[in-house]
Amino acid sequence: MIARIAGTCALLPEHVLQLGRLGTCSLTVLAQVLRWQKPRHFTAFDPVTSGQGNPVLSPDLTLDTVPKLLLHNARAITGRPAVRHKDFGIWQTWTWRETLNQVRAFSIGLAELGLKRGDRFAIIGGNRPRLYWAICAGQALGAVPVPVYADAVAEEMAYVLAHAEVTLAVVQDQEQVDKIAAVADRLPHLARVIYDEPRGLKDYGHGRLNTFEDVQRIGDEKLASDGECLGRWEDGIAVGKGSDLSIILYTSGTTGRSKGVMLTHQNTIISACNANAFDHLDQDEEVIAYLPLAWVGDYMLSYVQSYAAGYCVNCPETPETVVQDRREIGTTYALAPPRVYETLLTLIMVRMADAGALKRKLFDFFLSVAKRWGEKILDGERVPPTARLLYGLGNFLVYGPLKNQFGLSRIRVGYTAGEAIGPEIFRFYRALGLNLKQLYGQTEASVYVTAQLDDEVDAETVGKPSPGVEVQISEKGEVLYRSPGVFVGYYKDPDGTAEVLTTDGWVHSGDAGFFDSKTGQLKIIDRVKDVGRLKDGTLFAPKYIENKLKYYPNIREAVAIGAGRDFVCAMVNIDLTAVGSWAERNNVVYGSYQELAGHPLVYEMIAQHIDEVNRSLAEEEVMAGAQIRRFLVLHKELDPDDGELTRTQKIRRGHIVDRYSPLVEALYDRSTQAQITTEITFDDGHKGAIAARITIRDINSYPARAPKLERAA
Amino acid sequence: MKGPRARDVDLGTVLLAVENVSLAFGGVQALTDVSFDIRKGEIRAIIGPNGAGKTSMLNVINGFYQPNSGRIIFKGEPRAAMRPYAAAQGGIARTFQNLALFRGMTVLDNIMAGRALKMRRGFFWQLIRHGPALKEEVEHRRRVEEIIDFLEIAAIRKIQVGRLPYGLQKRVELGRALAMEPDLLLLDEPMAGMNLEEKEDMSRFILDVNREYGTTIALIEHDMGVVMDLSDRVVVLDYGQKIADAAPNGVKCDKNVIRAYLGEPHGTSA
Amino acid sequence: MDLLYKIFIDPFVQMGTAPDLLVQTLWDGFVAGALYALIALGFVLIFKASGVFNFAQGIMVVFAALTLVGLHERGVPAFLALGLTIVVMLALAIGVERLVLRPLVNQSDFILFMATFGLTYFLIGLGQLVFGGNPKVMIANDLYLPSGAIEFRGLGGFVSFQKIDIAAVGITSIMVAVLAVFFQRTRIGRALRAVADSHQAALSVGISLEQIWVIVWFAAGIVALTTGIMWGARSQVDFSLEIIALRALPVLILGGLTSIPGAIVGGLIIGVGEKLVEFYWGPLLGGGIDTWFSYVIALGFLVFRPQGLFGEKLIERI
Amino acid sequence: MFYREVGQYKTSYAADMAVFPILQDRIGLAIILVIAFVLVPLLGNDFLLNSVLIPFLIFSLATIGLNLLTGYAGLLSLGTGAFMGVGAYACLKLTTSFPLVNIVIWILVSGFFSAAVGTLFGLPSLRIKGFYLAVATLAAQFFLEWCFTRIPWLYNNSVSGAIEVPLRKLMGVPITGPTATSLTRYLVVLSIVVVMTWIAANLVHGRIGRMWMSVRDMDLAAELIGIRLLRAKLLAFAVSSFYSGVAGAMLVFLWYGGAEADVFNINQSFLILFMVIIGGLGTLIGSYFGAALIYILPIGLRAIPAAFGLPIRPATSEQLTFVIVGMLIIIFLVLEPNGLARLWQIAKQKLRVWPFPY
Repeated sequence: MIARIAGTCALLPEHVLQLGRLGTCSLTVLAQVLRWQKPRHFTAFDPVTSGQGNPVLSPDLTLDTVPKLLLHNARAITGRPAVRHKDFGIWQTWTWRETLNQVRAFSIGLAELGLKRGDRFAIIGGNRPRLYWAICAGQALGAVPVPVYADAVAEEMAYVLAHAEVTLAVVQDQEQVDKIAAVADRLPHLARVIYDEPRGLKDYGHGRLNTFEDVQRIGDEKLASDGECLGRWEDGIAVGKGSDLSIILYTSGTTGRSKGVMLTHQNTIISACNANAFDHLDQDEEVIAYLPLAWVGDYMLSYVQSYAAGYCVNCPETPETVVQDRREIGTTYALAPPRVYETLLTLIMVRMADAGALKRKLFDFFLSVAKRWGEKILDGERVPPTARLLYGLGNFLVYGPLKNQFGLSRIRVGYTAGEAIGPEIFRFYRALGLNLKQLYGQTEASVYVTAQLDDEVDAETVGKPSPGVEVQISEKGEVLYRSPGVFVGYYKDPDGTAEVLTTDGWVHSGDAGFFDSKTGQLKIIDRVKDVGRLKDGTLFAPKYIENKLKYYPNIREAVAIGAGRDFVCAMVNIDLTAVGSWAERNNVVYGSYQELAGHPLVYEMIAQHIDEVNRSLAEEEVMAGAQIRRFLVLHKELDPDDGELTRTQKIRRGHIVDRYSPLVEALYDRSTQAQITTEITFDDGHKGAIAARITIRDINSYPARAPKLERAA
Repeated sequence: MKGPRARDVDLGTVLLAVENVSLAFGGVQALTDVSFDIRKGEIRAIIGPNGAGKTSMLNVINGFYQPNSGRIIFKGEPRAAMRPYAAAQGGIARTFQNLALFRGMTVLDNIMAGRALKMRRGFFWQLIRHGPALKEEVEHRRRVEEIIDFLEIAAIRKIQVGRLPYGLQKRVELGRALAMEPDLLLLDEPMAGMNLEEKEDMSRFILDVNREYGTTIALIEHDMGVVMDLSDRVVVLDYGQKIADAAPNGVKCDKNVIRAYLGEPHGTSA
Repeated sequence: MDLLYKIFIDPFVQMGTAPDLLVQTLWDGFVAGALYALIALGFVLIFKASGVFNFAQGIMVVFAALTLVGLHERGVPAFLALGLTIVVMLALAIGVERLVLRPLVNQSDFILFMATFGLTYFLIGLGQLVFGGNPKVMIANDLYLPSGAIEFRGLGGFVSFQKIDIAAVGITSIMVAVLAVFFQRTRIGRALRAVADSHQAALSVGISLEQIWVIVWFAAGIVALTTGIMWGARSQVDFSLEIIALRALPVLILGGLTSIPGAIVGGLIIGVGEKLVEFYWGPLLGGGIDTWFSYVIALGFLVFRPQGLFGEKLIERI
Repeated sequence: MFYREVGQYKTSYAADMAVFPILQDRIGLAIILVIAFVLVPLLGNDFLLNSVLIPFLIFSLATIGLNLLTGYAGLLSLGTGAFMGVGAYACLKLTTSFPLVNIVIWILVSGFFSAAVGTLFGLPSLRIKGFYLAVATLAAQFFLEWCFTRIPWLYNNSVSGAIEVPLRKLMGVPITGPTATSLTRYLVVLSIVVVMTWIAANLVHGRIGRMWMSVRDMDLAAELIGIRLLRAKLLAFAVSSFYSGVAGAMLVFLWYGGAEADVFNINQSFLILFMVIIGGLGTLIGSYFGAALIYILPIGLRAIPAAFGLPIRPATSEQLTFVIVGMLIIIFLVLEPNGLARLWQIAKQKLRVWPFPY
């Protein structure tokens, strides 16, 4: 097996040119490997076979670091676009050759400024080509990039930068520079800050500050003056090995301080290639980069996979214009957390709600058609010709334009990852004919643990083990996995590593799940520690309930409480966009978010939603016992700045429960009103407090009904 | 407003001086024997109660009104009166108290219009809109885009200004003025009718313009806080006469000024 | 040389040698001027009160005259016909206010201007449909308008004053007087003046804009009717009268769109100037120059006083 | 809903500033051109060409001309008819004086004469505005009309006092004069109109267009950003009259084949103005809409009674046309002051955001 890969590698360089479309060496290999091995291999039930199945990359394979991939692309697909950035009103484009030049200049500049192999350097800012280049430039020198969430408040930033002992930071603009300046005293190692946008930084002392251009100029001058420089730089890249540390990603863990996940080039590149091969991604993909750089998903999708497959990454003009920009580009491949799809759905519903009666009827009708037949047609099942006709019509009148509005017309593969998605949301997109699939991944695994094949997509499950991944369910129901993508450990935290990573390479995901007997796919219930039981012992999976709630456009966030208590209660966050426009239509007047949230009519509306959720819960024998008995609507939006959400917008239930303990008590002591004062953090970091008197409502539950069997399918 | 307020650049020589300017409409005396100067690189505030003649002053400076007596020395050359065209060509740009945007045009076109003086390609190239004409358009579009980026209005680039909220329109108007790459920028109540946040933004833009482009700025503003924050020197008008001319702090405690603002029945500071 | 003589010397020689003709011409011009003024008055009334440049004023003249004559043709006694016509004009005023002005309130002046164009076409078409397109004779006698002429011997010849012309001048003067009183003395009149300044002001006087519009358009209608009768009596009633209205536009430029005295003075200047030039210089150019000469006068004026003779000077604010 | 704009991203300003940035629009345009240049000649009969399309195109051009002045530069003119006349008479003089030069060239050149005249009468626009200016342009109308009738030299002293269009050939094919087929004349007119529309589009999308529009929207501000008002206005007059002139020349030489002065009387001016208004101020496509409605509608009206077999005197239908055109104008101003073009825009926008309302 391994021999065969090696064999293929031997005759690669020529291949690449002949194979043309396929991006790079490693990808070619794996593509072939997969073709030999699909489909019966990577099931997790039989570790022996899956063990053999792993197409582990042989160390002698040439392109085992991202900088090497860059050099290769610059040679093999010189003129193809590598990056586009909507800047100054048009899509500025850089080919792979130009990208190489940019990266090289900056990289050598960094070297001149004293960045060495093994150093850590921070990347802070939005999705800008230059920041991606900076990552590669550093890696080319053997230094380790540490991306930080751009919206992190100075506090968090200080922790990460200090913990990673970064010696240099590449940041986007004044905002970030100021944040760093604010905590500079705690960062002894940080010697230099390089910024992309000079705006507003004119009056700053420039001792430790450089512009991106400065550094590139330094690099170019060096290149011009010193003949060997270029050679040395490329040798430096050649020296790099797949086993080298390539990046440290700080996971905003749902509990406690964030940990620095160390990934090697090999980890990421193998996973990337597997993923590319898995969905047959090639140079022609268009991907839009708008998720946080510090999120492993973006690192893989907008960086490693792009370099591996040779496809083009597009950076939007501003965060507000993402939808418009996506529409202009027409992305073909997407990986996003459920939230993105939720907000999109909300947007659709809200905008449709304002449409004329006739249009709405049309929309609703064809939506029902889609719900009925869409998925079947997408999955290639046989449906009556009339249905096909109707769906075709609907596609022309509604689905097509709809997808077009949001730039989804060309999507070949779309993944939802990072968190479980509400099945209804998932089905909605599938029904429109979008090939949306589930993916279960973790930073520790370079994302990919399990993913769904095109022809076995299911709303409730997250798919079978990805190529090269073995999965087990521990006796206490936790998901364990092992793969070439598995991280080498948490930075400066051996204990933490030991807890998660077993000596024989298995990772404790911390998620509870099981393999669905019908589909043979993995099904995730919740975080292991969150799955609880009520006093009477009935199973209680909060996230499961929360997701059901969050399907309603009007509900932005939901927190379900009940572990070790008599019954389940919910705290709900309304969605300002949706409820706001609802209020407009029903001329409900309100002065503030708080006022709107507390409005009796709003409560009425939310109560109905929860009632429906209870009905659906009643239909599942496992969950039937855990129906919501009481709820309240929170007076403020849950916010990462207050530590209520993680930077990836996951709710931190534990933290929220003690933060709002007065409310929680009130929920359980049957009182109908509760007073609370909460401290909030404003965008500029300073703190304030808001007080509110919050109403609590009871809501009736339903007797458990016999489970509908076809629901799983 | 980040960074130190203290100016590292020393305030340059006089860019424009107004000498004994008087202006009257029919019987009404709008300005009486007003003199003051504006130095290169400074932010100069002109304040005063309503109807003190502030706007008339600006109108005289950029040649929209011809003063009855007195003279204006711009860039060292004295003249009895400016002419709008000459003013524009000489590098005086202007925004207006109540917006004077081209409502029928998009944000982009409005700012592009600001490049009118800089675009020279002949009529016959315009007919085919290719070759040099197009090349010129593209060059200037590029510059305009920098301004759009600077003012953070990329998202509304292609929208008709008439449809924009007031605050944004103000910003676009500033953009149009900047497109002229002026040496002297006259701002007539740039923050009138803005909420706090918008005011902060606008202040930042004004400061940045002054810093990044080194543009000299003369602004009329009612919000004292803003004036104190932004300006290097302040001239105070009342009933069309200069009653004070000093640094912000100096003005704050000048008794004439205080009387003008509080004492007189007509004095209302919006 | 010869040409210069023809232009600068000969005409004045003629005036000197034949003063009777001169007086005759002046008189004709004066009368024409009076009627121009009357038309202009119609424009001014409406423009003052509603800011609308009523292009249809001309056709209203024709329409009024046609209605009068047409009704009479259909056997309606003259004065009853006159009454009916007045009613028609009132109806027209109301109709215009309801169907045109009210829906177009706070549209740009330009749009309203265009609307009056539409009105013009509509009236032309309607008038022809109902009363036919062919010329008619004004029922001067039935309205007891004087006919014939008074002749003065002397000045080395004789000058004749058509009685109808005298009547025209007389009626015009009365008309003006009435309007003047109406504007200065009556409550409504003052309201109208207020409107001219600001609509709020008008409302404060307690008269709705709608009412005011109806009133001014009706007034303009009456003025049009009078004009129609006079012109009709002097020549005949047909659609060429519309051109006369266009002829009156220079008067507006001269007098200013908002000034009643301006309209009168302007009217006279144009009228007289036109006739003189036509009579003494016209032949040089092959005649017919009265179609445009008035405009030349007006334009010449404009270049020096853009706001017209009596229009108030506009200070542009920004 | 037909607008599927995904993937239409611009990597250059040239592309972004194109007259038709959206692919679907370009396709639509192409289709229309194919129809106009290929299908119509193949299928069109004499009536369609001669009584509908040729005049429609010519009026469209004249409307574009006036729209440049009134819609873009905001200067109201009531003299269009006269300026068209100047073109026609200039063309007559030129082609009779220099018969050998190709008539098409003369048609275009005659535009320059009316441009010159137009500029002359545009001069007052420096001092006077709005209605005053409108009235001033009437001076041009009446004066020129007078010239057309009173200066025999203009119409070569022909006894009828009318323009008599001589026979002229292009590559052996007669394109003016009695023997010219309607098809050839159609093609000539079409070509000229298409080219001149393209030029107009270039103008209004470029520096000049912005200059005019800024003068229109707020002349004081325009002056203060360094636009020379007089130049801008005169240029508008010149270009506008050029278009009118060419239209006028075509009107006589390629449609009527002979005309008297009163073709260019004030009513002609008004008619064109209506086309501008109904079509929509400040839009080129609107000019076509306006011309179509105002010109073709009456034809339809005359056809209707005939279709029902009702005998209706031409005079009556004439008067009916007046009534209806008049009402149309008012109705349109009430319903959509921005004209047909605005309706078109709205419809297009709806299609673009379909199925959403905005």
